[in-house]
Amino acid sequence: MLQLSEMPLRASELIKALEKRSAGAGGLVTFTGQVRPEAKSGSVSSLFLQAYSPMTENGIESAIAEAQCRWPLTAVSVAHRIGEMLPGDTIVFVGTASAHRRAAFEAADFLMDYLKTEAIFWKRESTSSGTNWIEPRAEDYSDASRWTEHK
Amino acid sequence: MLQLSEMPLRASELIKALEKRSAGAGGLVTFTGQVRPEAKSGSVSSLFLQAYSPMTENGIESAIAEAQCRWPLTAVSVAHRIGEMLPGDTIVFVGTASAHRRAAFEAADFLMDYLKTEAIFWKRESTSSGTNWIEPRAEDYSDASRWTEHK
Amino acid sequence: MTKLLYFGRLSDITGSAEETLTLPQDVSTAGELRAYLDLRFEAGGALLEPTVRIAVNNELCFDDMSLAGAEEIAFMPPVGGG
Amino acid sequence: MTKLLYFGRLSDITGSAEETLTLPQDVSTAGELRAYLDLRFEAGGALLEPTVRIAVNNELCFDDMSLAGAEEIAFMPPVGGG
Repeated sequence: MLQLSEMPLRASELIKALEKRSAGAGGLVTFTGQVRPEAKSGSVSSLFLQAYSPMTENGIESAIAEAQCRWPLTAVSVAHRIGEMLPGDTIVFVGTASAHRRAAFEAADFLMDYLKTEAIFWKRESTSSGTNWIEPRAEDYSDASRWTEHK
Repeated sequence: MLQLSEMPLRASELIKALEKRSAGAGGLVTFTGQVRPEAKSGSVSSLFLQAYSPMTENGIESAIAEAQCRWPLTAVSVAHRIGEMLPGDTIVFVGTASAHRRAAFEAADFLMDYLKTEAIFWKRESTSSGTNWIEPRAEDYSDASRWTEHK
Repeated sequence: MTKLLYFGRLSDITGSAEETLTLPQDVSTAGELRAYLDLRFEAGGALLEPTVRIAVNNELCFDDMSLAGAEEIAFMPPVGGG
Repeated sequence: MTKLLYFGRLSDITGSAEETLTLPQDVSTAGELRAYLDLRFEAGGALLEPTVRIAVNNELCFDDMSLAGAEEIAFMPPVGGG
Protein backbone atom coordinates (compact mmCIF):
# COMPACT_ATOMS: atom_id res chain seq x y z
CA MET A 1 0.00 0.00 0.00
CA LEU A 2 1.42 3.31 -1.14
CA GLN A 3 0.41 6.80 -0.16
CA LEU A 4 1.93 10.19 -1.13
CA SER A 5 0.56 12.81 1.20
CA GLU A 6 0.67 16.58 1.56
CA MET A 7 -0.71 16.15 5.08
CA PRO A 8 1.35 15.15 8.16
CA LEU A 9 2.11 11.41 8.49
CA ARG A 10 1.57 9.70 11.85
CA ALA A 11 3.68 6.58 12.42
CA SER A 12 1.38 5.48 15.24
CA GLU A 13 -1.63 5.34 12.90
CA LEU A 14 0.32 3.80 10.03
CA ILE A 15 1.67 1.00 12.25
CA LYS A 16 -1.83 0.33 13.58
CA ALA A 17 -3.22 -0.01 10.04
CA LEU A 18 -0.33 -2.30 9.05
CA GLU A 19 -0.89 -4.48 12.12
CA LYS A 20 -4.51 -4.92 11.06
CA ARG A 21 -3.58 -5.91 7.51
CA SER A 22 -0.84 -8.31 8.65
CA ALA A 23 -2.70 -9.98 11.53
CA GLY A 24 -0.73 -12.97 12.72
CA ALA A 25 2.27 -12.33 10.45
CA GLY A 26 4.66 -12.87 13.33
CA GLY A 27 7.00 -9.94 12.75
CA LEU A 28 6.65 -6.37 11.64
CA VAL A 29 9.44 -3.87 10.94
CA THR A 30 8.96 -0.15 10.45
CA PHE A 31 11.23 2.70 9.50
CA THR A 32 10.20 6.28 10.19
CA GLY A 33 12.29 9.11 8.78
CA GLN A 34 11.99 12.62 10.14
CA VAL A 35 13.09 15.97 8.74
CA ARG A 36 16.37 16.82 10.46
CA PRO A 37 16.70 20.13 12.24
CA GLU A 38 20.32 20.56 11.10
CA ALA A 39 21.86 20.47 7.62
CA LYS A 40 25.42 21.09 6.39
CA SER A 41 24.46 24.62 5.48
CA GLY A 42 22.84 25.53 8.82
CA SER A 43 19.69 24.96 10.80
CA VAL A 44 16.72 23.92 8.68
CA SER A 45 13.63 26.10 8.65
CA SER A 46 11.68 24.04 6.11
CA LEU A 47 11.91 21.30 3.51
CA PHE A 48 10.01 21.08 0.23
CA LEU A 49 9.56 17.77 -1.55
CA GLN A 50 8.45 17.52 -5.15
CA ALA A 51 7.17 14.34 -6.85
CA TYR A 52 6.25 13.66 -10.48
CA SER A 53 3.01 11.68 -10.61
CA PRO A 54 2.47 9.00 -11.76
CA MET A 55 6.19 8.26 -12.39
CA THR A 56 7.03 8.59 -8.68
CA GLU A 57 4.22 6.23 -7.62
CA ASN A 58 5.00 3.76 -10.42
CA GLY A 59 8.64 3.59 -9.37
CA ILE A 60 7.81 2.98 -5.71
CA GLU A 61 5.18 0.38 -6.64
CA SER A 62 7.84 -1.46 -8.68
CA ALA A 63 10.20 -1.45 -5.70
CA ILE A 64 7.40 -2.83 -3.49
CA ALA A 65 6.72 -5.55 -6.08
CA GLU A 66 10.42 -6.43 -6.16
CA ALA A 67 10.51 -6.64 -2.34
CA GLN A 68 7.47 -8.92 -2.38
CA CYS A 69 9.15 -11.10 -4.94
CA ARG A 70 12.43 -11.34 -2.97
CA TRP A 71 10.99 -11.86 0.52
CA PRO A 72 7.88 -13.65 1.82
CA LEU A 73 5.93 -10.61 2.97
CA THR A 74 2.34 -10.60 4.17
CA ALA A 75 1.93 -6.82 4.01
CA VAL A 76 3.87 -3.71 2.96
CA SER A 77 3.10 -0.08 3.69
CA VAL A 78 4.89 2.94 2.22
CA ALA A 79 3.79 6.48 3.03
CA HIS A 80 5.74 9.50 1.79
CA ARG A 81 5.18 13.13 2.59
CA ILE A 82 5.37 15.68 -0.26
CA GLY A 83 5.12 19.47 -0.36
CA GLU A 84 6.27 21.78 2.41
CA MET A 85 7.26 20.37 5.81
CA LEU A 86 9.03 21.35 9.02
CA PRO A 87 11.93 19.87 11.06
CA GLY A 88 10.72 16.90 13.11
CA ASP A 89 7.91 16.11 10.66
CA THR A 90 7.75 12.55 9.43
CA ILE A 91 8.89 12.47 5.82
CA VAL A 92 8.71 8.71 5.17
CA PHE A 93 7.23 5.60 6.76
CA VAL A 94 7.98 2.07 5.55
CA GLY A 95 6.45 -1.01 7.16
CA THR A 96 6.93 -4.68 6.27
CA ALA A 97 5.30 -7.74 7.79
CA SER A 98 6.47 -11.33 7.49
CA ALA A 99 6.43 -14.62 9.35
CA HIS A 100 10.23 -14.37 9.15
CA ARG A 101 11.92 -11.68 11.18
CA ARG A 102 14.94 -11.46 8.88
CA ALA A 103 12.73 -11.05 5.81
CA ALA A 104 10.86 -8.15 7.42
CA PHE A 105 14.13 -6.39 8.36
CA GLU A 106 15.76 -6.88 4.96
CA ALA A 107 12.70 -5.81 2.98
CA ALA A 108 12.28 -2.59 5.01
CA ASP A 109 15.98 -1.84 4.59
CA PHE A 110 15.77 -2.50 0.82
CA LEU A 111 12.72 -0.25 0.38
CA MET A 112 14.40 2.56 2.32
CA ASP A 113 17.49 2.30 0.12
CA TYR A 114 15.25 2.61 -2.93
CA LEU A 115 13.38 5.57 -1.47
CA LYS A 116 16.58 7.40 -0.49
CA THR A 117 18.34 7.09 -3.86
CA GLU A 118 16.17 6.02 -6.76
CA ALA A 119 12.71 7.27 -5.86
CA ILE A 120 11.66 10.22 -7.99
CA PHE A 121 11.69 13.13 -5.56
CA TRP A 122 13.37 16.51 -5.60
CA LYS A 123 14.15 18.07 -2.28
CA ARG A 124 14.69 21.74 -1.48
CA GLU A 125 16.03 22.74 1.92
CA SER A 126 15.63 26.20 3.42
CA THR A 127 18.27 26.98 6.02
CA SER A 128 19.64 30.03 7.75
CA SER A 129 22.10 30.41 4.83
CA GLY A 130 19.56 30.18 2.01
CA THR A 131 17.66 27.68 -0.06
CA ASN A 132 19.13 24.74 -1.98
CA TRP A 133 18.12 21.70 -3.92
CA ILE A 134 19.71 18.54 -2.51
CA GLU A 135 21.01 15.58 -4.48
CA PRO A 136 21.77 12.09 -3.02
CA ARG A 137 24.74 11.51 -0.76
CA ALA A 138 27.44 9.01 -1.85
CA GLU A 139 26.59 6.97 1.29
CA ASP A 140 23.03 6.46 0.03
CA TYR A 141 24.27 5.14 -3.30
CA SER A 142 26.61 2.63 -1.64
CA ASP A 143 23.79 1.39 0.63
CA ALA A 144 21.55 0.83 -2.39
CA SER A 145 24.26 -1.01 -4.32
CA ARG A 146 24.31 -3.72 -1.63
CA TRP A 147 21.14 -5.16 -3.14
CA THR A 148 22.32 -5.43 -6.73
CA GLU A 149 25.37 -7.50 -5.78
CA HIS A 150 23.07 -10.37 -4.84
CA LYS A 151 21.07 -10.28 -8.06
CA MET B 1 13.92 2.23 28.30
CA LEU B 2 12.81 -1.27 29.28
CA GLN B 3 9.41 -2.50 30.29
CA LEU B 4 8.22 -6.05 31.11
CA SER B 5 4.45 -6.05 31.11
CA GLU B 6 1.64 -8.45 31.98
CA MET B 7 -0.75 -6.12 30.15
CA PRO B 8 -1.19 -5.94 26.35
CA LEU B 9 1.48 -3.95 24.46
CA ARG B 10 0.41 -1.43 21.82
CA ALA B 11 3.00 -0.70 19.14
CA SER B 12 1.18 2.50 18.19
CA GLU B 13 1.63 3.95 21.68
CA LEU B 14 5.18 2.68 22.05
CA ILE B 15 6.26 4.24 18.74
CA LYS B 16 4.63 7.54 19.73
CA ALA B 17 6.54 7.59 23.03
CA LEU B 18 9.80 6.76 21.25
CA GLU B 19 9.21 9.53 18.69
CA LYS B 20 8.85 11.99 21.55
CA ARG B 21 12.07 10.89 23.21
CA SER B 22 14.04 10.90 19.94
CA ALA B 23 12.76 14.17 18.48
CA GLY B 24 14.86 15.06 15.49
CA ALA B 25 16.88 11.85 15.48
CA GLY B 26 16.37 11.44 11.76
CA GLY B 27 15.53 7.73 11.66
CA LEU B 28 13.58 5.33 13.80
CA VAL B 29 13.30 1.56 13.35
CA THR B 30 10.84 -0.65 15.18
CA PHE B 31 10.27 -4.38 15.35
CA THR B 32 6.98 -5.74 16.63
CA GLY B 33 6.64 -9.48 17.24
CA GLN B 34 3.24 -11.11 17.55
CA VAL B 35 2.18 -14.46 18.96
CA ARG B 36 1.73 -16.76 15.95
CA PRO B 37 -1.55 -18.57 15.51
CA GLU B 38 0.19 -21.73 14.24
CA ALA B 39 2.97 -23.83 15.77
CA LYS B 40 4.61 -27.09 14.65
CA SER B 41 2.36 -28.98 17.04
CA GLY B 42 -0.92 -27.40 15.90
CA SER B 43 -2.90 -24.21 16.24
CA VAL B 44 -1.97 -22.14 19.27
CA SER B 45 -4.60 -21.41 21.89
CA SER B 46 -2.32 -19.51 24.26
CA LEU B 47 1.28 -18.71 25.14
CA PHE B 48 2.77 -18.27 28.61
CA LEU B 49 6.00 -16.39 29.12
CA GLN B 50 7.98 -16.57 32.33
CA ALA B 51 10.77 -14.14 33.33
CA TYR B 52 13.16 -14.19 36.31
CA SER B 53 13.44 -10.71 37.79
CA PRO B 54 15.81 -8.96 38.10
CA MET B 55 18.07 -11.26 36.03
CA THR B 56 15.87 -10.92 32.94
CA GLU B 57 15.82 -7.12 33.16
CA ASN B 58 19.56 -6.94 33.90
CA GLY B 59 20.35 -9.06 30.85
CA ILE B 60 18.22 -6.93 28.53
CA GLU B 61 19.66 -3.72 30.01
CA SER B 62 23.17 -5.02 29.26
CA ALA B 63 22.18 -5.74 25.66
CA ILE B 64 20.75 -2.21 25.36
CA ALA B 65 23.99 -0.79 26.79
CA GLU B 66 26.02 -2.83 24.29
CA ALA B 67 23.84 -1.57 21.41
CA GLN B 68 24.32 2.02 22.60
CA CYS B 69 28.05 1.45 22.71
CA ARG B 70 28.21 -0.05 19.19
CA TRP B 71 25.87 2.37 17.40
CA PRO B 72 25.19 6.11 17.81
CA LEU B 73 21.63 5.84 19.16
CA THR B 74 19.57 8.72 20.50
CA ALA B 75 16.89 6.51 22.06
CA VAL B 76 16.09 2.83 22.60
CA SER B 77 12.82 1.26 23.68
CA VAL B 78 12.29 -2.39 24.60
CA ALA B 79 8.92 -3.67 25.81
CA HIS B 80 8.29 -7.36 26.44
CA ARG B 81 5.07 -9.05 27.36
CA ILE B 82 5.13 -11.70 30.12
CA GLY B 83 2.45 -14.03 31.54
CA GLU B 84 -0.44 -15.45 29.56
CA MET B 85 -1.20 -14.18 26.04
CA LEU B 86 -3.23 -15.02 22.94
CA PRO B 87 -2.39 -15.44 19.22
CA GLY B 88 -2.03 -12.05 17.54
CA ASP B 89 -1.01 -10.35 20.81
CA THR B 90 2.19 -8.31 20.67
CA ILE B 91 4.90 -10.19 22.54
CA VAL B 92 7.85 -7.86 21.93
CA PHE B 93 8.49 -4.32 20.71
CA VAL B 94 11.97 -2.95 20.01
CA GLY B 95 12.56 0.60 18.83
CA THR B 96 15.84 2.36 18.02
CA ALA B 97 16.43 5.95 16.97
CA SER B 98 19.54 7.36 15.34
CA ALA B 99 20.68 10.08 12.99
CA HIS B 100 22.02 7.22 10.86
CA ARG B 101 19.50 4.95 9.19
CA ARG B 102 21.88 1.99 9.06
CA ALA B 103 22.68 2.28 12.78
CA ALA B 104 18.98 2.22 13.69
CA PHE B 105 18.38 -0.88 11.53
CA GLU B 106 21.41 -2.76 12.84
CA ALA B 107 20.77 -1.96 16.48
CA ALA B 108 17.12 -3.10 16.29
CA ASP B 109 18.21 -6.30 14.54
CA PHE B 110 20.93 -6.89 17.18
CA LEU B 111 18.51 -6.37 20.09
CA MET B 112 15.97 -8.75 18.54
CA ASP B 113 18.65 -11.42 18.15
CA TYR B 114 19.50 -11.02 21.83
CA LEU B 115 15.85 -11.18 22.87
CA LYS B 116 15.15 -14.27 20.75
CA THR B 117 18.09 -16.34 22.00
CA GLU B 118 19.81 -15.05 25.12
CA ALA B 119 17.12 -13.16 26.99
CA ILE B 120 16.00 -14.99 30.10
CA PHE B 121 12.49 -16.11 29.23
CA TRP B 122 10.79 -19.48 29.30
CA LYS B 123 7.93 -20.00 26.92
CA ARG B 124 5.08 -22.51 27.17
CA GLU B 125 2.78 -23.01 24.20
CA SER B 126 -0.71 -24.50 24.46
CA THR B 127 -1.88 -26.02 21.19
CA SER B 128 -4.57 -28.40 20.06
CA SER B 129 -2.14 -31.27 20.77
CA GLY B 130 -1.19 -30.22 24.32
CA THR B 131 1.16 -27.94 26.18
CA ASN B 132 4.93 -27.68 25.74
CA TRP B 133 7.87 -25.61 26.78
CA ILE B 134 9.78 -24.24 23.79
CA GLU B 135 13.55 -23.86 23.48
CA PRO B 136 15.35 -21.71 20.84
CA ARG B 137 15.44 -22.72 17.17
CA ALA B 138 18.82 -23.34 15.51
CA GLU B 139 18.00 -20.42 13.14
CA ASP B 140 17.85 -18.01 16.09
CA TYR B 141 21.28 -19.11 17.32
CA SER B 142 22.85 -18.57 13.89
CA ASP B 143 21.28 -15.11 13.62
CA ALA B 144 22.73 -14.14 17.00
CA SER B 145 26.19 -15.43 16.13
CA ARG B 146 26.42 -12.87 13.30
CA TRP B 147 27.19 -10.21 15.89
CA THR B 148 30.06 -11.97 17.65
CA GLU B 149 32.01 -12.52 14.39
CA HIS B 150 32.58 -8.79 14.21
CA LYS B 151 33.84 -8.43 17.77
CA MET C 1 0.95 22.56 -27.86
CA THR C 2 3.21 20.56 -25.54
CA LYS C 3 3.39 20.75 -21.77
CA LEU C 4 6.95 21.14 -20.48
CA LEU C 5 7.90 20.40 -16.86
CA TYR C 6 11.13 21.48 -15.15
CA PHE C 7 11.83 19.68 -11.90
CA GLY C 8 14.05 20.40 -8.92
CA ARG C 9 16.82 22.96 -9.45
CA LEU C 10 15.90 23.37 -13.14
CA SER C 11 12.88 25.48 -12.23
CA ASP C 12 15.25 28.02 -10.66
CA ILE C 13 16.83 28.39 -14.14
CA THR C 14 13.64 28.34 -16.21
CA GLY C 15 11.77 30.56 -13.77
CA SER C 16 8.77 28.26 -13.60
CA ALA C 17 8.04 24.58 -13.03
CA GLU C 18 5.68 24.30 -15.98
CA GLU C 19 4.91 25.91 -19.32
CA THR C 20 2.97 25.15 -22.48
CA LEU C 21 4.81 25.61 -25.76
CA THR C 22 4.43 25.00 -29.46
CA LEU C 23 7.64 23.21 -30.42
CA PRO C 24 9.64 24.97 -33.17
CA GLN C 25 9.66 23.26 -36.62
CA ASP C 26 13.35 22.34 -36.40
CA VAL C 27 13.00 20.59 -33.02
CA SER C 28 12.04 16.97 -33.63
CA THR C 29 14.02 14.96 -31.02
CA ALA C 30 14.50 15.16 -27.25
CA GLY C 31 18.13 16.16 -27.79
CA GLU C 32 17.18 19.02 -30.12
CA LEU C 33 14.68 20.26 -27.55
CA ARG C 34 17.38 20.27 -24.86
CA ALA C 35 19.63 22.40 -27.06
CA TYR C 36 16.81 24.77 -28.03
CA LEU C 37 15.69 25.33 -24.42
CA ASP C 38 19.22 25.64 -23.06
CA LEU C 39 19.80 28.56 -25.43
CA ARG C 40 16.36 30.07 -24.85
CA PHE C 41 16.83 30.12 -21.04
CA GLU C 42 20.55 31.01 -21.28
CA ALA C 43 21.05 27.97 -19.07
CA GLY C 44 24.75 27.68 -19.90
CA GLY C 45 24.53 23.93 -20.46
CA ALA C 46 22.48 23.06 -17.37
CA LEU C 47 19.82 21.43 -19.57
CA LEU C 48 22.48 19.57 -21.60
CA GLU C 49 23.96 17.66 -18.66
CA PRO C 50 23.61 13.90 -19.21
CA THR C 51 22.44 13.52 -15.58
CA VAL C 52 19.37 15.57 -16.54
CA ARG C 53 17.02 12.94 -17.92
CA ILE C 54 14.06 13.60 -20.20
CA ALA C 55 10.71 11.83 -19.88
CA VAL C 56 8.22 11.97 -22.73
CA ASN C 57 4.63 11.12 -21.77
CA ASN C 58 5.90 9.67 -18.46
CA GLU C 59 8.57 7.44 -20.02
CA LEU C 60 12.30 8.13 -19.70
CA CYS C 61 13.93 8.43 -23.12
CA PHE C 62 17.25 8.92 -24.90
CA ASP C 63 18.16 12.10 -26.76
CA ASP C 64 17.44 10.59 -30.18
CA MET C 65 13.80 9.92 -29.21
CA SER C 66 11.32 11.54 -31.59
CA LEU C 67 8.96 14.06 -30.04
CA ALA C 68 6.11 13.20 -32.41
CA GLY C 69 3.01 12.69 -30.27
CA ALA C 70 4.66 14.19 -27.17
CA GLU C 71 2.02 15.73 -24.91
CA GLU C 72 4.12 16.12 -21.76
CA ILE C 73 7.89 16.43 -21.65
CA ALA C 74 9.69 16.51 -18.30
CA PHE C 75 13.27 17.61 -17.57
CA MET C 76 14.45 15.66 -14.54
CA PRO C 77 17.73 16.45 -12.73
CA PRO C 78 19.21 13.72 -10.49
CA VAL C 79 16.59 12.68 -7.95
CA GLY C 80 17.28 13.45 -4.33
CA GLY C 81 15.32 10.64 -2.75
CA GLY C 82 12.93 11.05 0.14
CA MET D 1 15.72 -21.62 54.99
CA THR D 2 16.50 -21.17 51.29
CA LYS D 3 14.13 -20.26 48.49
CA LEU D 4 14.36 -22.60 45.50
CA LEU D 5 13.00 -21.67 42.06
CA TYR D 6 12.38 -24.10 39.18
CA PHE D 7 11.90 -22.41 35.82
CA GLY D 8 10.37 -23.53 32.54
CA ARG D 9 9.96 -27.26 32.03
CA LEU D 10 11.61 -28.02 35.39
CA SER D 11 8.46 -27.00 37.26
CA ASP D 12 6.62 -29.80 35.45
CA ILE D 13 9.06 -32.20 37.14
CA THR D 14 9.19 -30.61 40.57
CA GLY D 15 5.43 -29.99 40.66
CA SER D 16 5.84 -26.33 41.63
CA ALA D 17 7.80 -23.27 40.52
CA GLU D 18 8.94 -22.34 44.02
CA GLU D 19 9.58 -23.89 47.43
CA THR D 20 11.34 -23.01 50.67
CA LEU D 21 13.71 -25.61 52.08
CA THR D 22 16.29 -26.11 54.80
CA LEU D 23 19.33 -27.48 52.94
CA PRO D 24 20.54 -30.86 54.28
CA GLN D 25 23.83 -30.84 56.23
CA ASP D 26 25.70 -32.76 53.51
CA VAL D 27 24.72 -30.35 50.72
CA SER D 28 27.26 -27.54 50.61
CA THR D 29 27.77 -26.83 46.87
CA ALA D 30 25.50 -26.13 43.91
CA GLY D 31 26.47 -29.49 42.39
CA GLU D 32 25.56 -31.37 45.57
CA LEU D 33 22.19 -29.63 45.62
CA ARG D 34 21.53 -30.70 41.99
CA ALA D 35 22.21 -34.32 42.89
CA TYR D 36 20.13 -34.18 46.07
CA LEU D 37 17.10 -32.64 44.33
CA ASP D 38 17.35 -34.88 41.26
CA LEU D 39 16.98 -37.92 43.56
CA ARG D 40 14.30 -36.29 45.72
CA PHE D 41 12.11 -35.47 42.68
CA GLU D 42 12.99 -38.74 40.89
CA ALA D 43 13.93 -36.43 38.00
CA GLY D 44 16.01 -39.10 36.26
CA GLY D 45 18.90 -36.72 35.64
CA ALA D 46 16.86 -33.76 34.36
CA LEU D 47 18.36 -31.51 37.06
CA LEU D 48 21.88 -32.80 36.31
CA GLU D 49 21.95 -31.71 32.66
CA PRO D 50 24.78 -29.22 32.07
CA THR D 51 22.38 -27.02 30.06
CA VAL D 52 20.42 -26.49 33.29
CA ARG D 53 22.23 -23.56 34.88
CA ILE D 54 22.08 -22.62 38.54
CA ALA D 55 21.88 -19.05 39.82
CA VAL D 56 22.62 -18.27 43.47
CA ASN D 57 21.29 -14.93 44.70
CA ASN D 58 20.75 -13.86 41.07
CA GLU D 59 24.24 -14.78 39.85
CA LEU D 60 24.93 -17.73 37.54
CA CYS D 61 27.43 -20.13 39.12
CA PHE D 62 29.42 -23.32 38.52
CA ASP D 63 28.69 -26.58 40.32
CA ASP D 64 31.58 -26.17 42.78
CA MET D 65 30.09 -22.90 44.09
CA SER D 66 29.52 -22.93 47.86
CA LEU D 67 25.94 -22.40 48.98
CA ALA D 68 26.96 -20.59 52.18
CA GLY D 69 24.83 -17.43 52.34
CA ALA D 70 22.50 -18.59 49.57
CA GLU D 71 19.06 -17.05 50.02
CA GLU D 72 17.62 -17.79 46.58
CA ILE D 73 18.73 -20.59 44.28
CA ALA D 74 17.26 -20.87 40.77
CA PHE D 75 17.38 -23.83 38.40
CA MET D 76 17.30 -22.48 34.86
CA PRO D 77 16.84 -24.71 31.80
CA PRO D 78 17.89 -23.29 28.41
CA VAL D 79 16.08 -20.01 27.82
CA GLY D 80 13.57 -19.86 25.02
CA GLY D 81 13.83 -16.18 24.19
CA GLY D 82 10.88 -13.90 23.71
